[in-house]
Amino acid sequence: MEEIRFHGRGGQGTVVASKVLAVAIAMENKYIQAFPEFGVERRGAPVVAFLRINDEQIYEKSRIYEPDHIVVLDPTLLNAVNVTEGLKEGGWIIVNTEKRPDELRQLGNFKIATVDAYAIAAENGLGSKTAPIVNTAILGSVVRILGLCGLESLIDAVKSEVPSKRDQNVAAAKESFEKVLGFKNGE
Amino acid sequence: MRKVLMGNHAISWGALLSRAQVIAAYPITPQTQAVELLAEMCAEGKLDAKFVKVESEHSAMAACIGASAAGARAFTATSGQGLALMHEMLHWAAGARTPVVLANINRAMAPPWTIWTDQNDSLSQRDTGWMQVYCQNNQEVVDSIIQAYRVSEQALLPVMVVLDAFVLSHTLETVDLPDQEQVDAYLPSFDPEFKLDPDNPRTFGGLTAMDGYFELRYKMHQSMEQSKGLWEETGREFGEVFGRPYGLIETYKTADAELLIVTSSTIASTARVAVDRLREKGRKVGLLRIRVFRPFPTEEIREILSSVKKAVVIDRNISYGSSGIFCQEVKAAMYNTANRPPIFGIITGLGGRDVSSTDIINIVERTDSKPLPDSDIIFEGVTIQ
Amino acid sequence: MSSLISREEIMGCGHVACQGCGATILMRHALKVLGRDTCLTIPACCWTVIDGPFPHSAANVPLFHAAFMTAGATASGIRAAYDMLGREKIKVVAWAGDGGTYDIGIQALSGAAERNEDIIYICYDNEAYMNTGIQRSASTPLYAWTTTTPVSHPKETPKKDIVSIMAAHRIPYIATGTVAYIEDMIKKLQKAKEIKGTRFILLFSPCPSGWKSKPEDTVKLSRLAVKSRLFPLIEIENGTDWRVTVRVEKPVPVIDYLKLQGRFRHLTEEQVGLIQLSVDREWEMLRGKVIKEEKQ
Amino acid sequence: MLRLRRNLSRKYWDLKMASRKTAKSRKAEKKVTYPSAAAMPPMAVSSFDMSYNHTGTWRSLKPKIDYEKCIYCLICWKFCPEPAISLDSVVVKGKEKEKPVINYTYCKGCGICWTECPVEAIEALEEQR
Repeated sequence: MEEIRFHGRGGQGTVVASKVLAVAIAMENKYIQAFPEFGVERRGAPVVAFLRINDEQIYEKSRIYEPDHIVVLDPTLLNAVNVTEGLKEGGWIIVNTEKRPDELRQLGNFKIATVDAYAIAAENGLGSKTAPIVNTAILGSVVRILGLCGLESLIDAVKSEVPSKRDQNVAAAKESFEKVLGFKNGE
Repeated sequence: MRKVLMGNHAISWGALLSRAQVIAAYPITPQTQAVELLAEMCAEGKLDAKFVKVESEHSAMAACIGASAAGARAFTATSGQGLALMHEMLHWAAGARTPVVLANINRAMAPPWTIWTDQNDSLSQRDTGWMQVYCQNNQEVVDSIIQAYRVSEQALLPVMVVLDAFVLSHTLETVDLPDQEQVDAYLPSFDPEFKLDPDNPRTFGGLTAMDGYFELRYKMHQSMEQSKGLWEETGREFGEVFGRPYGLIETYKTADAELLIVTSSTIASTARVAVDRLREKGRKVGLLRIRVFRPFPTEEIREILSSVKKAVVIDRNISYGSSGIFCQEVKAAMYNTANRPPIFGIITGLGGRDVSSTDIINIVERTDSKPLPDSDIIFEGVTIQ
Repeated sequence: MSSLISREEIMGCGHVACQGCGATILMRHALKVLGRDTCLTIPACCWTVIDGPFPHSAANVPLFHAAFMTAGATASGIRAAYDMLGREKIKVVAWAGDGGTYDIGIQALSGAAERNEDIIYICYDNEAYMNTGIQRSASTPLYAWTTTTPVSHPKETPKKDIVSIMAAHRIPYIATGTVAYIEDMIKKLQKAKEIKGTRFILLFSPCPSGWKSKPEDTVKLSRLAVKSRLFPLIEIENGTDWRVTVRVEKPVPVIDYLKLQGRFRHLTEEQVGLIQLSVDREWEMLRGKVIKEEKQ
Repeated sequence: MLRLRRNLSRKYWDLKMASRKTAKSRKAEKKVTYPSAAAMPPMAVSSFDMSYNHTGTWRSLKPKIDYEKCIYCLICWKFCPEPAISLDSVVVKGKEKEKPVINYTYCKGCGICWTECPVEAIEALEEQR
């Protein structure tokens, strides 16, 4: 079983990101469980979403305290919340940022991947300039780094789950898949 | 067909596959996506049903009762305060013997305002004459709604399919959607013997003097008792057709169990993980999940509990001044039996507080040093000092 | 006159209404107009009892006894079922008292009207909770005695204007009717039958037991209510087109109506005067809304 | 699948269909009390009319129509709340008329008929008991 936690801000599509990834993974006949941090989501406020992936049925129904990997949709959250809380040693942190992974060594003994999802989202006209919607623009990276499912499944999931700008979202996911930078701390 | 569905959408799909004909519902968090999808399904013609967008839950149930009495398959969904507002009509639906199916999302009662889960809303409706099924995952939500209509329309008693707020309602899970043709074969269309029909005009629910009321209530109880067999049969045949059998209860590793965890809903799902982890430590622990709470599976519970050394009942609900409600029922079921183990009654997770497998292991291990509970009600996880 | 009235009796004998019950005359004629292809739903009210005990019924049309506050909602559900079952022709009729309409049932009624449910909602208005033993309702008139508005503290507020409330819903048809003018009511129900959507009919229903009047005065009282302009016979289309259907040329003083009823026995001359004033004022307000007055 | 449907329907629903009766509201000589719970329908559903309830016993004054005075206006019939006045057909002065006939089994003696009669053709007599 793999457990992933998503960090984002209300309105960025964090919950949608976890859902699209869940649908993509489920297409490959795995069991998934995806849920938001239960509560009232408010625009701009930090939000969390969770994803469990398993080859068999998932019985644990509690929230995720010790995720295997973390996905951060907004770089400013790195300073605002403790995104690595409970993260298992050796887990991946996949961050939307302009920075290179080695510039984020301070996050700790984790594997770090970065992608400039804002740029990808903006190029593809997703969201507005001030509030780009980065969910698909980070998922390509997540799929590439974590190998949870194939890019084709992700693209199919984007097509079925993202209500508008389908082609642009697919393009963003592909671009993200290509452009992600991976780095293992200490190597 | 495998789909990724949140519990709320599982509700809508359950109603669609059951070919509900009249839906009357009022929105309430955390149920809203269920009615939104149903409204969409009706508007797009995917579901051939009339959606009555009523002005309250009380009216929702009243409309369902009217529709059912007129011979249509009726469905509604609600939660917490909404279910409480329906209370009068829950009695009405059962007393009128209208086989309405209701999905209730367990939401803790206000005040203070809360939207998270516990079971006090549905358990407060225990004595209304509704059958109650507590689901542990979204698959079971879809499957139980279909089974609910089959049992309900034979027993002529309404069914409440219950699921946890957020833990299921807003959680995406992999769900295998039954095939419509197979569902149609499994669940014949609703054709009640007595209905509001100008060709055979009858009055329903007229004033009943002391000569009849008692007998009618006796018959309600009798139907409730008989429905145990219906649930077993319906669940077994569901397994034959769809590959997922169901029963009144579900057991896990109980054959050699010395200690038994008894619980319901999603805590039961998580408890399965706890059982596995405790077994890894060499503990002989088993799990009994109470799926159908009304009718209460007394015989089944007796059979399993009488062979264990200790039982721990975990309740996500409370009867103030008494104890957990499942615990009361389990104790009552065991009282007139010779071999009854000590029963520890645990209250936890009220207002949606998270319950993990680690929490359940802690609960079990805390009973280790005790042959008998210190108290009839043990709070787990509440910050007292 | 009598050619308007169907000779077929649907409502059966042996029902348990009080002697001289206005609501029973109204039901008898309503069913004659509505016909056998009708389904009734009745919330808690006198008719809950009048119809008779299980397993008997005087209705002779399908009847669903509903919870007090649910007439509008129950009717909506029955309507939805019939529409789904291809039985659109069956008329769904909610038959409720004033308590179930003005008070506890107003939410469900308002909801049904706002959705413009294809139902006929008939309120037989006897101006108090008669079935429970004459407690005041929102329909109880100014200064009337009831068991909860004793003569030392008679009702201090006027009767709720339910017709205007319903008109504000802009439903296709609203009408008032009463026993003494059965032909007027029949015509209105015939008209209502042909209209789709929510139709609201308010029937003024003298109650000898609750009004402390003589059973034989039931028709007379309903006639005086109209002739004094206390209960005008009107119809409203789409909530906006108001019409008076029975024109009252020279109104009788309201005291003629009041003095036949024990519930007004305690009135002072001043109170009678104030009632007369309120009747006159309401009539003027109605005239402002009316587009046409018709002679009967 | 069709076979399964048939099997299931036989198992669960045929029994119910077999017990289905086409009984409409039947006349009842007296108040019906079911002998046992088993004999009762599952819910309080009516199967009988109210004809057993002879409300004529409620009466203390008995209306009597004087057909000499009667103008066959049918006002008494129109306003009867029971309805305890039925219409018979008669020929009066060569014209076919509908004649109101009081059914004393159900007349509660409310007095509306004698109050509303425009020609005072209905008399209220003391009930003899």
